[in-house]
Amino acid sequence: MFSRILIANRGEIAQRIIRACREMGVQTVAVYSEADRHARYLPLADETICIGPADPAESYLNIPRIISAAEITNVEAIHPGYGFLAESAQFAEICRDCKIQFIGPDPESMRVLGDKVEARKLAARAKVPIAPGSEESVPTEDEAARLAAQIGYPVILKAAAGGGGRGMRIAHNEMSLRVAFHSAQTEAASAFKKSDVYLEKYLEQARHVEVQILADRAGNAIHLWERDCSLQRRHQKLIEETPSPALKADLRDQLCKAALRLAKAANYVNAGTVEFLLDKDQKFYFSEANTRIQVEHPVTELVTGVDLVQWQLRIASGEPIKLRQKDIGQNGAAIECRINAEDPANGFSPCPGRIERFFAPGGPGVRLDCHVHAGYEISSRYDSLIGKLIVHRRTRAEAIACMKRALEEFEIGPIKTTIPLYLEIMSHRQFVKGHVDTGFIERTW
Amino acid sequence: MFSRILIANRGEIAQRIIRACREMGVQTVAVYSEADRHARYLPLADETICIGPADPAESYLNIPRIISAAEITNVEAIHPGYGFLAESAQFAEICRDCKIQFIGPDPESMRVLGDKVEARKLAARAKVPIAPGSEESVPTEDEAARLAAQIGYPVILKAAAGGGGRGMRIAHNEMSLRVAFHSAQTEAASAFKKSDVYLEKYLEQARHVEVQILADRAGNAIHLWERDCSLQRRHQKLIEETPSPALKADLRDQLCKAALRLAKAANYVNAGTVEFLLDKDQKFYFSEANTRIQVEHPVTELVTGVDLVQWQLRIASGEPIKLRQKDIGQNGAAIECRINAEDPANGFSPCPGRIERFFAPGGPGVRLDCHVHAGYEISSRYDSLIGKLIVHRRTRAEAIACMKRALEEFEIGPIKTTIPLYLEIMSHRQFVKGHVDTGFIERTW
Amino acid sequence: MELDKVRELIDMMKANDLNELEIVDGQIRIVLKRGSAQPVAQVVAQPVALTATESLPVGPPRPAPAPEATAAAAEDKPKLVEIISPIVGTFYAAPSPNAEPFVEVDSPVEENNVVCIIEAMKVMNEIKSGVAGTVRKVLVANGSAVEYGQALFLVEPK
Amino acid sequence: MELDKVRELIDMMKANDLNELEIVDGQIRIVLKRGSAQPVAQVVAQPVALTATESLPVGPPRPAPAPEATAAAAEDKPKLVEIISPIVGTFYAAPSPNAEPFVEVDSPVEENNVVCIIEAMKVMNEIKSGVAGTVRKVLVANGSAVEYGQALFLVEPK
Repeated sequence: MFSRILIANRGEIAQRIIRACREMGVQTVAVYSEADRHARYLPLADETICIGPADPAESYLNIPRIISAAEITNVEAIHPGYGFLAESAQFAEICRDCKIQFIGPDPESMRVLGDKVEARKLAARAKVPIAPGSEESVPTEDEAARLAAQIGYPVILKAAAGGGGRGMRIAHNEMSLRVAFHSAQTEAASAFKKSDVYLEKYLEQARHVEVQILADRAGNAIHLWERDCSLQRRHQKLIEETPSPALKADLRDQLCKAALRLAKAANYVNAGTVEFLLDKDQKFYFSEANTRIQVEHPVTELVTGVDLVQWQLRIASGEPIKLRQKDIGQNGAAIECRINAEDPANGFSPCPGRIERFFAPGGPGVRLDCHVHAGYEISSRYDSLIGKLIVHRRTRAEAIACMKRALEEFEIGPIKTTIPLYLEIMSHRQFVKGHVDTGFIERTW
Repeated sequence: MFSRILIANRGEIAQRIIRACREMGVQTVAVYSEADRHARYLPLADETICIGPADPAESYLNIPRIISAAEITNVEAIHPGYGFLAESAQFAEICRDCKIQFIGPDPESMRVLGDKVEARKLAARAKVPIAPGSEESVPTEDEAARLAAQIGYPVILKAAAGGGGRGMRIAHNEMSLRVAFHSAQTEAASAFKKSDVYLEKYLEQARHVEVQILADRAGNAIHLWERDCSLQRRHQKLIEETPSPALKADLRDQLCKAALRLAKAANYVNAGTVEFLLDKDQKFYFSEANTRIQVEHPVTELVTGVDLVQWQLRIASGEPIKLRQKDIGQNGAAIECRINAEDPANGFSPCPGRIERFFAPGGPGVRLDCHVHAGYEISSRYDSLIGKLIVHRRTRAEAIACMKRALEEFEIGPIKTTIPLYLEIMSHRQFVKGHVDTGFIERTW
Repeated sequence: MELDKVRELIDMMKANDLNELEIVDGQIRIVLKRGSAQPVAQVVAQPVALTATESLPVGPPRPAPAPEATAAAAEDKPKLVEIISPIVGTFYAAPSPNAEPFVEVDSPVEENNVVCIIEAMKVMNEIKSGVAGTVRKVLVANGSAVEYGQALFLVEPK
Repeated sequence: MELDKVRELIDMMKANDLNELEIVDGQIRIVLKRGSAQPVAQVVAQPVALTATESLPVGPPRPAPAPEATAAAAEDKPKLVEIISPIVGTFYAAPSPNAEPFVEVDSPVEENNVVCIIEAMKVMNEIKSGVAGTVRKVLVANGSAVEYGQALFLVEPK
């Protein structure tokens, strides 16, 4: 095991990694921007180092500064968290060149899975179902129209280098496709510095179901079952749960095995997630792979009892996975609500500002991964995620009841949060029945 | 299930019961004294009612006021929590007379188990080992001396109506016994209004191991394994854990079966605990039975996945226990630290006052049952327990590591708490090895 | 301004859980804010007032908060005291369903007059006024539940 | 107002968890606010100061906090400015192990003079003074790690 690692991230995931390291006896170096100077998780690290001003380009996204911090603090490895540099193959490569272990997969795996067109090809070769669509990125508007006519509308345009919902456009007919093609290219270019887009059949009323996997360098790979992340807004997840209420045992099994096939095909090492769309006819299609720890990893930790972040460190340090597939159970049900500093009543507009009142929920079944507190200043520079409330109970119905009472206990003010929306969702007939899809929140609120 | 119950308690256990009720859809009436008017758990109850001034005799211990509150709010049942009226057979009887369901065992069971001399006799009849000692309460000093000579020193004098360590005296020779006899009688009389004392062989370097049981009116009874509560100070528990590091499988089995035999013999219904002392030769002896939910119940909930408070309500409402003994596992290890507003560096003197700084731990493995917060005023009128920090991990070593980092995250000030002591204990070689007994803390700190 | 005055102000803030205090003297402006929302101060109308019941512990005497929470306003208004409930139970204004209420608005009362009955655990507890004066307001409806410390009547003392 | 009074006020603020305090004496105005502790205020010695490096983003200019945190004190003392590190790396006072340091205490510097080297990712970055004046203090030991925004030298500007 490493004796000392650097955490190239901030907020709740930096805190999460510090917690894992403290429990494992691994020393931590936490980097921070000037905006995060007073974060309460920093004193829990063994060393802290300011790497730049608030602007992420000058701090958390700045590779030279992070590598330099790693060098002067003599760490053996870097954990990138999620977001920022977590899926940058270039960063992973520079770490390798500098003889610093990147806690994640090899840059080669990151590159092939990070390019959505290449990932689709790899999935097809690994006999993982993919939605009908273009084999390569689509060069012209006319080519897009030809393909769409062949596949049938609606179709979705996606950035080849994409992620987080940006560069995506849905078209229901040729006219809207021709318009969407250019705006998708422009958005892709500005968000990912690469304008390539590709085209897929758009699945209506689909669920988002993803599979967590762990793989080591010795060739061991296991899955840790699925997470259902159908509750989204503009392709951004808000609520995640496991087990998925939509899967029967055999379908669950097929899905998990498909994820493992893709991981093997990509020579995948460390923790990763294979995302699928599940259509209303219970057919599933590969959607994308995420080569990092996910925001929603705690629900998997709760039902399996496996600490994913600790295993990321073990695998990166060369330890083989000692967990056997048959010992990975799905005990009970877990739900996560992402607490965002956003106003759901006002188009989810971000609500930066100072938190004056903060009273956290607790008691049986409740886990809170949260780095904010009374007196915390939420910066508009960063993500609006201020914490994750996760519950674990014996059944889905009990988990919903537990989440409801925990949300009712949770008081954050005066800034607005997504808590009131989640309270409505927990009581919504369709959510309670488990009958939701990725368009549910936008249709209903 | 009840539609509405009253909670005849305060603080973290009142909050715990409200949480259970909210998750079950049971309405709650919370009573409070004037000192607790601003408690944050009160708004989570469906109704609140002030029953008197801060003095417990005029509020939480005042049976007419509580019954009257139950009557005007039309509740079907009363949950007594722990402490206050929880073990008052008289209160349980009055509830029965008033046609209000007492959430606990029948007054008859409470009476026989509440009298320590009667409980010893019952244990003996149920073939549960008891330490050598007097069969009845000891009437005179001379009789005590005669018995002690027969049993062999050291001996312990205990109040027949006792609990919480009061009325207990250890004697190593006849002279100290004769002195102790009178002070034990006096203390018993003042604490329990009954001066009867009895005498037992005092077990040196013993561990305190107790078994959680659940029994219903239909005659089903299961155990939920043991809790090791050897870390005590003046017979008051500070840290509890499960599984006990001192038990091998066959001994654990014997202990749990003995507890069930006693429960059956007492016609026990609802949640209860049978306490044993385990001597250095791995022999165990019945110590006492507690006819209520225990402070340390969360460690059992975490390793078994069973919500004990919810089952208390189900059993009291007449539901049979649907859990089967073979499904009650011991998954992983759990530890609880009782966070007391006391100064360990100053003889554990209570530290009432206002909490100015309060930052709670969180993240994986952490459960916090705590009713205080920044701005909370700790009253000197009540127990110094301000919260319980409980962790659950796959192994005892991981649970200790998790507790350590959670304690390090926990900041409460300016009042003193037991947190610094617990941090030392978590790092103490003997605790880490599991080699402790009920005298460990007093010998070491 | 002397530092001692500032120190006194800080002590007042701490003692009363104020987290903001602003005082401007010329033209007078006072702003006081507390952490947990609570009324700041009650202007006490009169130093002594009593409530009592037979064979029941006596509730703490409590002068009624003046209708306007300023010293100036209080001086213009009659000073009222509350008769508060010393127990939890059901409030009855009259000795039996068909009887007249013990007291009504404008009824004169002496300290030992029974003003209502509170039923607790099937026992009818007579509640005495504890103050001599005139009933100005009945605060609780007949048959309703009252908690410990709840105000039952407002009385203008003699 | 004497400095002692200010110092006492600061102590009172710290001791009592005040994070704001305003006192105006003419006509009297007092504002006190309590809350969580945050550094209160720095008295700025001089409005402008610069740090710069070649081919590196320039760190925000930062005047040195005056040694005494009061305006009055600052007037008696030389006004010093900090040269701060615009990057994370290892500080070298001299161009090579055996060479003389670029600057020492009392060295005169011009804006474009190199004052040290900071190594980051095997690259030697020359850090320029950004201010003309006299070095009054070297704050970092040769070979030690520096973080972003760390003060390296104190310079008394011309």
